[in-house]
Amino acid sequence: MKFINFISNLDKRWIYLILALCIIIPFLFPVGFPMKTTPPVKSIYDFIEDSIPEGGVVLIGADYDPSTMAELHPMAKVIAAHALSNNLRVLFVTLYPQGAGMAQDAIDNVLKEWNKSNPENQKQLGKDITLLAYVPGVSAVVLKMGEDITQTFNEDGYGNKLSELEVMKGIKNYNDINLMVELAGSSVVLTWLIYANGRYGLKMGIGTTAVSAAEYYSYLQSKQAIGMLGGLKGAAEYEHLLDKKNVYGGRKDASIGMDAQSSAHIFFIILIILGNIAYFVKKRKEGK
Amino acid sequence: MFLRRTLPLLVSAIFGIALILQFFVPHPASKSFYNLMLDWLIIVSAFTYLIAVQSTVELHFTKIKRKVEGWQYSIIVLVSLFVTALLGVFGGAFMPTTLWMKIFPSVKPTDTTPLMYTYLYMQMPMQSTIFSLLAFYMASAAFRSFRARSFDATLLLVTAGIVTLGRVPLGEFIYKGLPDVVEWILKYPNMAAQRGILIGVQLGIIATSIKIILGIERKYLGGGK
Amino acid sequence: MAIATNFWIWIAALLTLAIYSFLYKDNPFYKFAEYLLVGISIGYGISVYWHNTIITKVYNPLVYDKNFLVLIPLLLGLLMFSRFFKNVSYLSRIPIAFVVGAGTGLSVPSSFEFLFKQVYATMPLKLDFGSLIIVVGVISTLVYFFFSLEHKGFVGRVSRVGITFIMVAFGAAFGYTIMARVSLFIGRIQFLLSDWLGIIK
Amino acid sequence: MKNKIFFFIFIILSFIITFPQNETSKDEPVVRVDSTIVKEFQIKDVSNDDGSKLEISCQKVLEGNNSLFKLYRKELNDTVFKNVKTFQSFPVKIVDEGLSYQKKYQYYLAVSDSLGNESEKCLIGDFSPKADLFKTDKTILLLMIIIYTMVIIYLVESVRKGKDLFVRKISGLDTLDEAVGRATEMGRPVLYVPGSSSMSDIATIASLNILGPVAKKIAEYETKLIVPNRDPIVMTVAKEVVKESYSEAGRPDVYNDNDIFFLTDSQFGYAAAVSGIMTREKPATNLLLGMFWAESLIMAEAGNTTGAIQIAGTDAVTQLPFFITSCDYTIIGEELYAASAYLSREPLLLGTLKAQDYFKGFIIFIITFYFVILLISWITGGNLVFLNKILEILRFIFKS
Repeated sequence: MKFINFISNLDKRWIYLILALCIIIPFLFPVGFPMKTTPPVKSIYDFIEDSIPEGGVVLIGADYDPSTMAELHPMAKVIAAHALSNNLRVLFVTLYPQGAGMAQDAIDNVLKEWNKSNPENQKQLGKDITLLAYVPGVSAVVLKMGEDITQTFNEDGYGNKLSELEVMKGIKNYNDINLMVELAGSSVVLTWLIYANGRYGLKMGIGTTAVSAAEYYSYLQSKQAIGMLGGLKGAAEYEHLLDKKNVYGGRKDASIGMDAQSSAHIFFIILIILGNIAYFVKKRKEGK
Repeated sequence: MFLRRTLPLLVSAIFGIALILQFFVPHPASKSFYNLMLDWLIIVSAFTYLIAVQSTVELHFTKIKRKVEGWQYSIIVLVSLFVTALLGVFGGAFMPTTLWMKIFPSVKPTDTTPLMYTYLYMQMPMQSTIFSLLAFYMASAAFRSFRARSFDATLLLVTAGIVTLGRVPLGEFIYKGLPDVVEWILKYPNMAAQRGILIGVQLGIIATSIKIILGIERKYLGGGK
Repeated sequence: MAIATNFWIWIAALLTLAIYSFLYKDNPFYKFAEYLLVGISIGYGISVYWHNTIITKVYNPLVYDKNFLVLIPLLLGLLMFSRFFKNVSYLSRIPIAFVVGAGTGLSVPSSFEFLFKQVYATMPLKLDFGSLIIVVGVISTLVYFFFSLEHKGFVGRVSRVGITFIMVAFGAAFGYTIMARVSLFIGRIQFLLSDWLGIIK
Repeated sequence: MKNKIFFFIFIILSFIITFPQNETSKDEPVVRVDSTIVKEFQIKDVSNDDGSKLEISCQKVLEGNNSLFKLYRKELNDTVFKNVKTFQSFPVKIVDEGLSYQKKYQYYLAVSDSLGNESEKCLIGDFSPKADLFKTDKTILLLMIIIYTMVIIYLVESVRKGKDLFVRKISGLDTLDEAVGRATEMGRPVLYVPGSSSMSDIATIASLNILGPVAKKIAEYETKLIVPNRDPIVMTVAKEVVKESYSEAGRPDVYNDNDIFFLTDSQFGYAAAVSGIMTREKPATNLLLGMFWAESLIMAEAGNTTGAIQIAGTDAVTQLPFFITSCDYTIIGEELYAASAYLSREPLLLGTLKAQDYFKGFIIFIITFYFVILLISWITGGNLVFLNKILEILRFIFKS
């Protein structure tokens, strides 16, 4: 009983402290449990690996901001790196100003890491990869891209005319894009599915925060999306798949966090169980 | 009266109906109308961004003027907003502007812009940190308030437990089949309920859209009747 | 690796810690960071919007391409500024009505199609255990949210099944949410331990 | 009435179902040529398009010949032919895009050997693609939009004229009365949080609709009601709603303007401040109704630790799990709108709710019907042609 009283009166800052330790310690002493790849992740990977011919185009939608970057930023980097490794062209697009900064950072990072680990196959901004300018209008932008991408944006995020960029050669609209992977933690995913996929038949994959992952299984079953990366785990699985190819030396942000993720999850389960024990013991005592 | 209410309602009704009908007409004439509308929409919505700026500036301005409790913090908002915008507009967003390079001859076109410094080293860490606080709130709530108080809540917590464990490598280490169990839950029972909810929500959204076009839903026009 | 010497990394780290100080208790450091964030993010928005939208979509087409077709939507958009003047602020309703009206017009057929796709996917070609679960789950969930019948008798039992499905779905979402929140914290710890303190790679 | 509407929908649907059969027999302009190298070399207009596409198809005559085939196109008054596609395997179906419906085109097919010498040309033309005025494959969609619009107009109007439409009782509402009663017994206040969003959210409006009747009950019991706000406009509306309810209950004297106040616009700051109120004032009942984001669990936890009865309701699916596990009763998703329509009886809300219900009923009916037929077909071994036909028709309705 003493114990029950103790835990129900515990200051929450102790819980905060233990949680912090649960996450910091695994970073210092990593274990590295093996992990299985889930089918929704594998299908995006396989599509980029096998179904897109060299020179094909992958469009990455960076519709997230720093608040969810921990989960989505690793996805942007690893998918872009994978596309580059197959000599595909990568276009980043964003419907929000905050996403432009994220995309720009991802491009910067991937290019730097790629060129460091592959000196014989250098990639260039504007030739292999670029960021389309941020244009407001959300659904209107998505629809207009289906008609004419160059006309939608006029310029890339750096102020270069799209019509003069090598990366845009032969790209008119969604018909020339092999796959779009939309990275977002909000309902903007629906905007892309409704307009780009529904109206123009753009092939889509989703990368989303774990919060929304359960919800989006509906679109996988209805085949509106070919696959999905859900949260940090999804990103980690993708990093593992790409790692087997051994072409990209960038930091594996998602994978190194997996031990911490494991220990934190165990901690959460223990918390819920302890809390409920206290609740039931108390309830029984009050009932008597 | 005409400008205040009738015209806006007419505008939304006319363009709404025209664009619904456009969907069903594949003729090139309808297609060019559609393209024109999209161009217009993009340019007009470029100005809607101003509203967000205006309302924030106004809010903090009034706070300072009225000396509301904590008004000093509003000064921080306005100053940082002004400085960042100034740096961004003159220094360039993702590539330094020619003006900036003229003022600072040592800056190369490939250099990081001043705006990106504020983004990468101030906005990014702060915004992501604020949301990471949720991990702590969640832990304390897990301990103090997530209770199996009914059959429904128990079922919810048990599923949650399975998913939480099954989605990390450690869960797989404990029991090899766990990821498949989780995948099954997500793919079938979860998917079915999510879809049921989604169908209801979509019907609601469509109903609201139709009411806007019909002019019987006017809340989006803001205050007053 | 050693502790960072970059000035900016220190700024980032200190701001991060300022926000974490809120966990101990609300304090001026946290408030400072919070309000700073509001200002910076809007300032950033204005800049991106200036270079990527005003310059590329309005200034360049008008000045360099002499595309005067832009003028009509431009004037419509400029009405938005009437918001700054109380006595004519109602003029801004016209561009808003245009954006909302045209936007909903674009969305209605596509949203219906989207809805149909979801219903279509619920009609399986062949009967197996998985599709059985899906059909039962979708129908019973819909029945739970059907408000024209009292939840009694048969309807009551079906809606009971529905709420069971809903609880499983919420449980899955709940589990996933725990994962999401932990990931956000992991992201910050990675920054502090690696970029700032240089303890890990 | 309900039956009438369903009957109406079904009449129209039966029209639709017979529609496609007539359509396929419709004459499509086809140009066709048989030659020595290929047979059935033909050009067809692609239906339901903007007149920019033609479909070219052909079959092989000679077997075992592995030479390359090249398809060329030119405008009628042009002189040069342009290569459209090179192919090797048969039968082929090529969709030639980017054409104009105002021009005429000629095509020819050539066989080329391994050295690239072309021989045996086969010319076809002149043909111009047709620009259609209506997408016949979207007829059902258009009808559905029209029907849905009419049902909404009809129901909203009939509620306006005073017709009473049935909405089932939302079980959370009973608990609401009870919870208010308990606060009176204990002599402690009731806390009402109208969500963390602005008036642009339907959930906020729904919450304010529920606030009215709740405030009336509270006024009758003479209990204290606290309403902290995150949005100044929501606060103004909440004040009006509560004031009105107090006068309706005949107790305008009990109304205290200071109990409905603005806290802060910061997301977590608001949640922290509400938690503070919960621990200080120890309300017996917390009502959290409206739109919530990630901050929901901070408030739900604080209320739970003070031992208050908590009733929550939101349409934010991601926040519902927290409410279900930390509150005594939760109003889930659309139930919130239903509750607000039920209490306010506002024509716009009630009419729309019913219209949605009819469509939901329609979808439930179609899926159930489909499932039953599928079950029968499965039991009988799946060989009954008419059952398969019904299944196909049912799927066709939603195949857009």
